[in-house]
Amino acid sequence: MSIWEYANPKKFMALSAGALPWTVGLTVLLLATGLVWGFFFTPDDYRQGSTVKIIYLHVPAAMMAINAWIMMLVTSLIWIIRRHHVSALAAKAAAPVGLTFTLVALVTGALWGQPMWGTWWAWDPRLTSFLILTLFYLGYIALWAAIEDPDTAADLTSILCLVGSVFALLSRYAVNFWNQGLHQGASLSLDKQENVADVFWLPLVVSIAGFILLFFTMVLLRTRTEIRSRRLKALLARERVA
Amino acid sequence: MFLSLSSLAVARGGVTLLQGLSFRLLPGQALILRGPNGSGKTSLLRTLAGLQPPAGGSYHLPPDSVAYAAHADGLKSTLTVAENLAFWARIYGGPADGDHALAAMDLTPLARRRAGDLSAGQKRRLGLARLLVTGRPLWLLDEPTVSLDLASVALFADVVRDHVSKGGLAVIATHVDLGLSEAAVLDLDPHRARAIQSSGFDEAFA
Amino acid sequence: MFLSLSSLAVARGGVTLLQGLSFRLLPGQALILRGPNGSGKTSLLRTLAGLQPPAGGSYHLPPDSVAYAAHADGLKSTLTVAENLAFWARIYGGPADGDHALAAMDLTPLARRRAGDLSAGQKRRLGLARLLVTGRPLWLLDEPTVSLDLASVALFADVVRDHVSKGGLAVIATHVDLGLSEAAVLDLDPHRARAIQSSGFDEAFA
Amino acid sequence: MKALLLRDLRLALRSGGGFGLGLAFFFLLSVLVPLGVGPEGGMLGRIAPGILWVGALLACLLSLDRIFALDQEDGSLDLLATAPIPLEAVVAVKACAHWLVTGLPLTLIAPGLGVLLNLPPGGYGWLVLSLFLGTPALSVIGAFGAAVTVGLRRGGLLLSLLVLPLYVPTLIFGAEVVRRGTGGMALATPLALLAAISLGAAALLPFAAASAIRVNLR
Amino acid sequence: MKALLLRDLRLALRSGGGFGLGLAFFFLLSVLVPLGVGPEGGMLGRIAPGILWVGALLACLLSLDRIFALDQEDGSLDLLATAPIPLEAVVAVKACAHWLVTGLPLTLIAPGLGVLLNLPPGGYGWLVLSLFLGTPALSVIGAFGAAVTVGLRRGGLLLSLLVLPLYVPTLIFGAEVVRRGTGGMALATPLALLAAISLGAAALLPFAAASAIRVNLR
Amino acid sequence: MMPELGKYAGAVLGSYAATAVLIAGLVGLTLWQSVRMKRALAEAEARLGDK
Ligand code: HEM
Ligand SMILES: Nc1ncnc2c1ncn2[C@@H]1O[C@H](COP(=O)(O)OP(=O)(O)OP(=O)(O)O)[C@@H](O)[C@H]1O
Ligand SMILES: Nc1ncnc2c1ncn2[C@@H]1O[C@H](COP(=O)(O)OP(=O)(O)OP(=O)(O)O)[C@@H](O)[C@H]1O
Ligand SMILES: [Mg+2]
Ligand SMILES: [Mg+2]
Repeated sequence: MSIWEYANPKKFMALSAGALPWTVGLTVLLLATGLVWGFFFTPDDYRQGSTVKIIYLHVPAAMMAINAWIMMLVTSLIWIIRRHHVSALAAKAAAPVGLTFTLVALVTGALWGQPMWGTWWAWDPRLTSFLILTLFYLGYIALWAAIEDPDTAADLTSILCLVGSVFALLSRYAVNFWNQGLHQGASLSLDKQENVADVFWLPLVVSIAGFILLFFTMVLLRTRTEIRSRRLKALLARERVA
Repeated sequence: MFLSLSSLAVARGGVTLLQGLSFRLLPGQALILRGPNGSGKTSLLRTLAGLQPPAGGSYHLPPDSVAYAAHADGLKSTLTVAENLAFWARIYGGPADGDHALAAMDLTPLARRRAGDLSAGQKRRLGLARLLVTGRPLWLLDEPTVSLDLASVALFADVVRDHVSKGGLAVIATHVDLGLSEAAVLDLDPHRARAIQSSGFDEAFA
Repeated sequence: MFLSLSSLAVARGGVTLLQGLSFRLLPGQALILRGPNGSGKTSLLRTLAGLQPPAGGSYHLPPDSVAYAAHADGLKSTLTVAENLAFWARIYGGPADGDHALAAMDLTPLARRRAGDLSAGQKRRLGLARLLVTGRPLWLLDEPTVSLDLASVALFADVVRDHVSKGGLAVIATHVDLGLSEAAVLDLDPHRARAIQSSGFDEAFA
Repeated sequence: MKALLLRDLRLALRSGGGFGLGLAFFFLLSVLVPLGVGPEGGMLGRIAPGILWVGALLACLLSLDRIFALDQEDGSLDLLATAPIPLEAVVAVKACAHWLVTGLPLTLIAPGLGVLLNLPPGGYGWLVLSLFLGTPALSVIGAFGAAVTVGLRRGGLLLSLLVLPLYVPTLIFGAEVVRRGTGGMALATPLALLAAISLGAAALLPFAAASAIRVNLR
Repeated sequence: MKALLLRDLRLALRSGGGFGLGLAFFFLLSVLVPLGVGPEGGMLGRIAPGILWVGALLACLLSLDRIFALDQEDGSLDLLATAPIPLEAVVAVKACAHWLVTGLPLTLIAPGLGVLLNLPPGGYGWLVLSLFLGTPALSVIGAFGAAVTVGLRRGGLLLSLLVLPLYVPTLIFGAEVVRRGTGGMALATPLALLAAISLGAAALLPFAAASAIRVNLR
Repeated sequence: MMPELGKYAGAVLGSYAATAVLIAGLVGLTLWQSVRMKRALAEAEARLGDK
């Protein structure tokens, strides 16, 4: 059985219906463990104080914000090449999830920035590129919303996703370049190189796993909704003419 | 050089409108499409022009053989009549003067008027004059005589007759009688899709 | 309530097109304007609608009595059929439902469709349905049946006949036969301005 | 009248052209300016009042040509002119709809953009107040400009050329209010003048605009 | 092909919408920013490169929707798609026409506006060079955005929303060239990158744009 | 057994609260859309007598 069989909406619905309870359970378990552990049972950092607890939200969200876009890129490519409807719908389903994670990263980052840097917002390259990523997500979602015919929408958003990915990479590079020669750059960059101590590391890994599963679950659920809406559209069109 | 449809189906907005269209049009023949408003004439012509994919079946025509005249005339209101025509002539690789086309549609006195300052019927005549500069054998005409007065309708019928008699083909969607008695008539009513299939996805779902 | 023209002259783009138009239209009467493309039918109707001043002579009609249907339908393609109609109904102070108008022009099944997704003939029907919600006695119609199929033309002729029989007035510019046998016909040809006078400035200059 | 207002609002929401364009533009300008100017917070903060006001003004300007041009192209304007509402009211209603879909949302999101531009803390209240008082003038003046240019060949260009000089006083007083507010200086005069411009424009310009439309339709 | 280019240029000149609007906008922005920001010369000079680049970018953006939307509305795009030139060439030619009527004149008047904004003397050459290398990318990327949104309901808004993020790298490198040039720093890298973006976009995006148009016409 | 957050309590609690709101929003929206779509589809299928 080839992997493409899941591209059949019916197979996908059946399989995802079976998988959902497990992913939901696992998501709740991992998220709860990671966050409770991180929030209640880790010490304060000697430099950052209690704000280090924000890391359990901020880092997983930032990671998933980028990974969601990569997943959309892959599924868009699959749609363009093999024209599997489920693939296009999965890309559509992932976008709001990715946007939410981007916003979480931005908000937690901003809240973190206030005590650490004394400002809500700074034009740090990393922050800036996240702001730009937000714009990409918004554009992608808006394009889906603006087009009535689902196949047209899938085609156009896929093209946008491809072109957008190239430019997102370029922007990331450009933003780094832009702020390099300026005095703030160094003071803003985080001590990423320093090893994070194990006390922080383990719960962080658990909550990263939790965020990954949360993403997975959300995409599954939303894809199912999208498939249903596709089917409903087809039925209504049939009814209109009959 | 011929146009042939084999059980072609046509859809618009995700709904199949026409199905089971089969016919063959040879050089020197004209076909008139008849059907009430909303029956899918425009959609059929757009399919044949290659602007939308068929919902089923297939059609054959030689590449680069179609000149399409849609509901909209594609005129630029800030360009003059002659400029509008010269543009399309060049796009189709023909001579840029288009004088014969202007003369054929009785537009010569208006050649230097801005297209935006024409009356409705004059605009339409200009849109039709474009066909003559394309040099294409197959004309797809969507209600060509809209807004034309009787004299202009006759003029245009002559132009079509002339084109066809020189080995051209024409498919014409219209509600009025053009006086093209030699043209075959295809009534779309029997081909209107009753049981609707939407394309692709729906079947895969089941 | 009547419409009267006394030696009215009509100009467009600074050129007098028609002159010496005199007639009187009473409630219950319809008038059909005939004339080739570019003869000035649209310009005359725009003058009567108050959109442009007469180039000479004068006309009389009661204030706020005109509903004008131009070449363009004034539809918003992002609004639905019902919304488009409801808007005009409210502007003219009528009831917002417009169901009877939709029914009269056979648009009820399309009421929730976006106007942009209609076929050419359906759009035109919607443009005409607007007349019914204005409640105005005098209809000025500029080629109302463009793109309509035969059934719709008959439907519309009925609507006009009904309006006129209820004491309404209608002035209709058209190239096709509407089947309104009771309507008077005014041929514009004898009124076309031969010696072209430009209006206003020119005379003052001489 | 209410019908016209509702229609214009609905059209703006549906087609996005007016509503979103202005907002998106305002937002994007606030992101782009730092990208172009460079990230130094101190400098950004000092130019923030000016940039925000210029952004608001441009966002208004962008959607002006839609006030009448769209209606003119599809024939609605002819029909509106023969309808039983005075053209003055049409202008006023359309200017009002324009403000509701651009000026008002602009005013509401301005503080968020102030954060991006490092607007000093004291400035936020004044920013909102000055935009609230000043943007109605932008819409009304813009509607006048749109009326004068509707149906003209070079409408788009002419519109900006005509309108921008008329916007200058509003811009200067508006930015001045925020700048003084940020610096804690007296600002009663520019504030009063801003309000006066809005009121005066709303009272008088619809008449001028309506007669301009009548001429243009001829 | 040449015919299409000439037609687009002629249309732009006649209707003013594209040609003048962009230029006028660029000019007005450079006049308004000093009015809004306040007259302090030192600061103006420092933000000048960024403002000029942002202005150029917005001026481009403003005229984008005309690239295809006008042709779509009056039916020309359907006819062009059935004409014997490949749609890719249509896109490329239209992007080129757009550049000729916005990017190029923009580049030429930019030094004049630099004076208004107190751009330091060393920057003028770099300003012109960077705009000359960068604006083609703006036109091509914009044509892609216009192709994706042609005929859509929220065309106008969507277009800016889609295109502006794509403009970010061009803006950053462009403004950086001028900033470094003004300061006498090394600027080979951003300059090369700017040129690379323009070349790459011109080579690849017409294909993406043409397929988007085909999808949209369906 | 609330941990001692010190002077950063606002930032930390704010972060957790904001994240909770955003994610709850996403989950809520997803569930709401899912339920609505399920119902609409069931209705349509019932009405159209479709297998
Ligand atoms: C709005 C603001 C912010 C955004 C958008 C943001 C974004 C990001 C991104 C993209 C990552 C990389 C995740 C990965 O790839 O692993 C990250 C990691 C991180 N951020 Fe932020 N950040 C923001 C503010 C802050 C602030 C203010 C701090 C603390 C002072 C901070 C501390 C960290 C840390 C410690 C990491 C983890 C580094 C690691 O992977 O070990 N961030 N952030
Ligand atoms: N985007 C769309 N979504 C749904 N239905 C549509 C869409 N566009 C058109 N239609 C419908 O498709 C049908 C066919 O339209 P088409 O324009 O092909 O008809 P037509 O035969 O050319 O009619 P006319 O004589 O009025 O021009 C119409 O009923 C129309 O309402
Ligand atoms: N702005 C203008 N400048 C010069 N001439 C114009 C202008 N607008 C229209 N005309 C001319 O005025 C004449 C009358 O136009 P009008 O639209 O009134 O004609 P019509 O009788 O309605 O024709 P049709 O049957 O084609 O609709 C036409 O010959 C037209 O070319
Ligand atoms: Mg049709
Ligand atoms: Mg006419």
